[in-house]
Amino acid sequence: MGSEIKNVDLAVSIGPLRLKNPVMTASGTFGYAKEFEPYLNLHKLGAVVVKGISLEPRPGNPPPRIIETPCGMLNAIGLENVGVERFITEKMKLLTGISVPVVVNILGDTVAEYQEIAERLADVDDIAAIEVNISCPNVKKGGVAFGTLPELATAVTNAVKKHSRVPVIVKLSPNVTDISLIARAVEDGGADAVSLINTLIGMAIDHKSRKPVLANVIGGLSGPAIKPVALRMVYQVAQSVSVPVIGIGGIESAEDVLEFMLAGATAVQIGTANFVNPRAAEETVEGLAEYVYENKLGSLREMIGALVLS
Amino acid sequence: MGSEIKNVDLAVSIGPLRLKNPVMTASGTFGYAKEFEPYLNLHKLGAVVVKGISLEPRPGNPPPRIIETPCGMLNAIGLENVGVERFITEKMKLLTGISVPVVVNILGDTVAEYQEIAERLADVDDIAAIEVNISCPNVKKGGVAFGTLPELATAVTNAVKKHSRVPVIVKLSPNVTDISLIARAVEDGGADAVSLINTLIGMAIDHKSRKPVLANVIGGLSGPAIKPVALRMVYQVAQSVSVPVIGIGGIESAEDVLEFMLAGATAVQIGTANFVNPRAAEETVEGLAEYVYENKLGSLREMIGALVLS
Amino acid sequence: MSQFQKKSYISRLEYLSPDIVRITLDSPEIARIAQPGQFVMVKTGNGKDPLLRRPFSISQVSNDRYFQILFKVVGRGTSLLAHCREGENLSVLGPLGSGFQVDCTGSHCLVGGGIGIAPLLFLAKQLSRICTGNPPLVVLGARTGEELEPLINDFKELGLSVHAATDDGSLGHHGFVIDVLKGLQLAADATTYVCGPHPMMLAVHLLCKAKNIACQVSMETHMACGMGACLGCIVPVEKGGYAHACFEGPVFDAEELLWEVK
Amino acid sequence: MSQFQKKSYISRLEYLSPDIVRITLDSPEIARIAQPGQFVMVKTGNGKDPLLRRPFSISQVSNDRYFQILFKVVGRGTSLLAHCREGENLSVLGPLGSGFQVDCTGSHCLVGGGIGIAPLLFLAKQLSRICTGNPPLVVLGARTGEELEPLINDFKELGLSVHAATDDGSLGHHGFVIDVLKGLQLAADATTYVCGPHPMMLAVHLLCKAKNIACQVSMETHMACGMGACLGCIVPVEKGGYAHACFEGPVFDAEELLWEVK
Ligand SMILES: Cc1cc2nc3c(=O)[nH]c(=O)nc-3n(C[C@H](O)[C@H](O)[C@H](O)COP(=O)(O)OP(=O)(O)OC[C@H]3O[C@@H](n4cnc5c(N)ncnc54)[C@H](O)[C@@H]3O)c2cc1C
Ligand SMILES: Cc1cc2nc3c(=O)[nH]c(=O)nc-3n(C[C@H](O)[C@H](O)[C@H](O)COP(=O)(O)OP(=O)(O)OC[C@H]3O[C@@H](n4cnc5c(N)ncnc54)[C@H](O)[C@@H]3O)c2cc1C
Ligand SMILES: Cc1cc2nc3c(=O)[nH]c(=O)nc-3n(C[C@H](O)[C@H](O)[C@H](O)COP(=O)(O)O)c2cc1C
Ligand SMILES: Cc1cc2nc3c(=O)[nH]c(=O)nc-3n(C[C@H](O)[C@H](O)[C@H](O)COP(=O)(O)O)c2cc1C
Ligand code: FES
Ligand code: FES
Repeated sequence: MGSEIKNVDLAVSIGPLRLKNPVMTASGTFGYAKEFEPYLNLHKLGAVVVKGISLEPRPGNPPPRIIETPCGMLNAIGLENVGVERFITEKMKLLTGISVPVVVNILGDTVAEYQEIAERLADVDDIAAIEVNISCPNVKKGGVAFGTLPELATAVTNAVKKHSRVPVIVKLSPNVTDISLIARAVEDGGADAVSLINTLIGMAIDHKSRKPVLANVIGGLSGPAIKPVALRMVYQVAQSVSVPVIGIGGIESAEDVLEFMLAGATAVQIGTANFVNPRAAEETVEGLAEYVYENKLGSLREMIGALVLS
Repeated sequence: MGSEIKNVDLAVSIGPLRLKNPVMTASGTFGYAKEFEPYLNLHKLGAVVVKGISLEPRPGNPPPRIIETPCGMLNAIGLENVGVERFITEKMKLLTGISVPVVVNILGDTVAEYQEIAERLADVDDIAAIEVNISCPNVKKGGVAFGTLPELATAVTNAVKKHSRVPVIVKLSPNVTDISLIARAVEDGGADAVSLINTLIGMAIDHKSRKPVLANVIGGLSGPAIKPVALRMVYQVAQSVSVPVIGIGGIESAEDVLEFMLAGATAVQIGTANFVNPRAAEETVEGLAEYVYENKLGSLREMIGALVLS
Repeated sequence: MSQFQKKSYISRLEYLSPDIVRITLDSPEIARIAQPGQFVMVKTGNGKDPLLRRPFSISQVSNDRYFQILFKVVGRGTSLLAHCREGENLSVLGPLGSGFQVDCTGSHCLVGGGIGIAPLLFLAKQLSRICTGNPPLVVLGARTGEELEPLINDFKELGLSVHAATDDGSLGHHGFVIDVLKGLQLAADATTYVCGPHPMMLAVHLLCKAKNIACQVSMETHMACGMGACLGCIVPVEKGGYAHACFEGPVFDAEELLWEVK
Repeated sequence: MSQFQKKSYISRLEYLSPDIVRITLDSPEIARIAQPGQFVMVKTGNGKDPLLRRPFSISQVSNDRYFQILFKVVGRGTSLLAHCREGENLSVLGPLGSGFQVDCTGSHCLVGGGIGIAPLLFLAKQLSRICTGNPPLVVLGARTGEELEPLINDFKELGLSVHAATDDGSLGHHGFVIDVLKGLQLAADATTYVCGPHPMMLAVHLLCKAKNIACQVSMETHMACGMGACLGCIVPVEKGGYAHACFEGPVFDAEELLWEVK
């Protein structure tokens, strides 16, 4: 990249959090970031979001946990994670000093659990923001209810927000009739931003064995297949709330990011694409820089919500 | 095909309606069936479902109406159709004598409109069943409300059922939090069967022009991309209602049909695949016959709901 | 109507320029019945992505056995197609649509822009074969000579003299096809057959309308099925509502279309 | 850890049988640091479908520059890969995972079934090169001789004598690898290295356990990323919970795994 391209303005703000560019990585698809050091410069990214953390460690679901589907994949990882204590003592240490904002994704079975995790994390330095997963479709107790009922969504947001020193992003489930309703509910609860979408609930069956492919029977659909649904929901939500919207779902390239920004996203997260191309996030940042340079934009922010309706 | 294969038992029953095999074609993807005569033997199919009919003719949406997406497509046809009168006088004539059960898909803006169409069709011979579209995501007035609110879904079903002499299939929208709830609501309304899924609401944006690709801004997502979601919903609904379930969504082959049947579908509809391979429906029937023959099944019906949970 | 869905053998694949490819398919069923202006739907890959077939005009038939498509690489489908190899099979649906309406009693003027020139070669051949009158006027344009030259050659081989125009002036007239057309003497009994970018077709239509000359245009729309099943391929028509390009077209009488809306 | 994501040049593509293919890739970065038992993640097509990379063991390296994968066509990904051509590039991620743990002080027994034989060739070469003791015992099986023969040849070229077994008796012992293994004298200091179908690995593990012999197995699981990001590739472990095959394996000490659950 020439130095002119390097100097283009890609910065965006998620509430009080300023990111040098809008490209984040999605929870559960980027490990604890360290895994990607052989492939890309972490500090080139806007932010990284780590695997969802619960109060207690979780072993996750039995295998098989993943299966490919047309232009997508189903996962039923079951929120395997080390729990908030080991996250703080072991994983945060690795994350400190990687010179990229770290967003911690959290999940719980009860409002009290969400709150407790938030409290524990409030003492920890170097956390840029908390992302609250109220939408995980994989674990029966993992939050389906929170993400589908406005009252519960407000309550969880409220509990986390009250006990956090950093911006709180609430991550919405697409498996609802009206996602704008939930978005407004979490905005009411004090969310500094919303991110969407989490995975669509899906299923795969092996007709030979006559069994569900996933041990968990159902799983979460991600990847390019869901991009049209994600784009529509981001567009709807961006028109319904005034907090920043973070677009997620099938994003693989700078062009995809531009589409989500036009639909109203301030930032984006790259998920499944990291598996296929571990350099995807960095290459996307480069592509955005080129776009801004070639189109002589003052700033990439000009694209946010700039959809032209004729 | 050898004659043994020809003689295998593929028959299924949708309430009082007996089909020689479970392979139907999906509304809006098979024209008025005549279009496919150069490519396949219509009488080999289980049934054909015609393009959705409204009370008055509808011109449909302006172009562009379709766009390809990863492993799928978005459409915003806008329910273009000739209206129930011309359907009866012109199109039904073409359909009479094609020796395959004809299912007429209907839609309306109000309960009264659905009822009126049902009344008009009640006088028409050679209609095997009516499929009620309560879920079209393309037209603002086209039924989104019916398919997402249990009370309305019950009401529409009721109105159509009361004025029909033939079985009534209600076609469900996937754009809801709990599709089982709606399925039970239409069962309460007297539906003889449910079919699902209609398209997922999606959107595409052209980053170059900065415009939505579809003139209608949003459209319905169909094709292999949505199959995992469809399969999951069929599985859920089959466990929630006692009427037969017709599976729809991304079906292209006999293997796909087997998966939907294992999940609990009694029959299926092939949609987008007809565009790619106009022989898809017939080839699927052949594939099912081979499966039954090779696996020495007494009847294909043995597959319905035969999912093995370990 | 006879239509076929055929695995067609690629007997030749030629790069006429870095991004213009000509594929010759061995497909007697299609070659025998195809008419100029008709098209085929081609599956560009084996997988589910790209999912849909792509429409291409039939640009030539020969020996009741072969037909050709001529296309420009513009996206994923055409790029996959350009990477096929001779000896492989393509899944082809066709011939589809209604083509150009030819009446030998009048004179003829073919106007093509860019890759829109493809169907006109088949038409030119047909006209030369069945109409005994004057050879058709041929006006072809493109952005550059590099792009235009390979598209023109076949017309020249037919013995037709071609009026060329390029945006950059590197071949023929420096400017648009419409400028060339304005300078030509069109007979009152002429029919103009046009295929190319939308603005070009509109300009030709307006010129013909002013001169009261018949004008047939071949419309490109997004097509999912090519055979009347999806209702995706509409063009607005003058009398209100829409016509379906895949079965009511792709060739339309320009007067029937509503040009203002796009 | 050093890992590379490389466009690797296909310098050779060979069909060892109608459905077994060997691809030789020109990739010094990977060839130089690869260890037996490690694998690569390969993108099998250019499009979004199939979406994910596919894992393949490194079956051989040569001249610090080339490495080979050896695979069986079982689905869409492998079928696409089998249709690549020499001179094309593949996108390859690797070398990944932790391979076989070799200790030259003991003796060695390689047990492979079907395409699971692939990583054992690399291991056999390594053992021949770095360990001066007795050559390893090699026991290889497959369903038929047609399948087994091409997989065995390279071992023979190394000068190793191979104990063969086939389900249909068309080559070597008529029956399972485990039967052959039971008839062999395994030294108390031996390590068994096993790769093949799950039931075979279990049988070998149980035999080794009974004889108190070390046993390393290479586990196949569904992998989305191959590099620790998705947590999809788990195998249940004896001490409770799961291990991740892509970074804690794919080679495990058989005793650490929970074999009952699958
Ligand atoms: C009846 C008909 C005949 C045609 N004949 C020819 C021909 O002879 N030679 C030729 O080169 N092309 C022809 N086309 C256009 C050709 O179908 C498109 O170029 C092709 O579908 C693009 O496929 P792709 O996957 O490469 O592009 P995509 O990746 O799908 O899209 C690339 C770009 O092309 C645009 N595009 C895609 N499909 C169409 C379409 N159907 N119409 C207009 N724009 C489109 C997209 O919006 C996008 O901007 C014809 C189209 C029609 C409808
Ligand atoms: C670490 C590792 C090393 C491997 N090394 C080799 C090797 O050297 N040679 C070789 O031929 N194969 C190897 N495999 C297996 C290989 O990855 C699969 O055969 C391949 O991914 C199948 O891809 P496909 O698209 O052709 O099949 P698909 O169309 O995806 O599936 C076809 C069938 O294969 C099964 N399958 C798909 N992926 C896997 C998987 N990862 N593990 C087990 N079953 C699977 C599916 O369930 C299905 O039944 C290895 C797997 C792993 C995890
Ligand atoms: C393997 C896998 C694990 C995931 N784990 C989490 C998680 O722990 N918490 C969460 O909020 N989302 C999780 N997600 C959802 C992603 O963060 C993202 O919302 C979704 O995959 C859609 O984006 P994509 O299409 O780019 O993958 C996971 C997704 C995948 C594929
Ligand atoms: C172009 C198009 C038009 C459609 N029109 C209708 C319609 O008129 N009525 C209806 O109930 N469903 C309609 N559908 C939805 C299909 O019947 C089907 O439910 C959906 O496409 C999912 O199946 P598929 O993935 O096999 O296409 C339409 C779908 C497409 C792609
Ligand atoms: S392309 Fe489907 S109806 Fe014309
Ligand atoms: S394959 Fe993704 S973590 Fe192992």
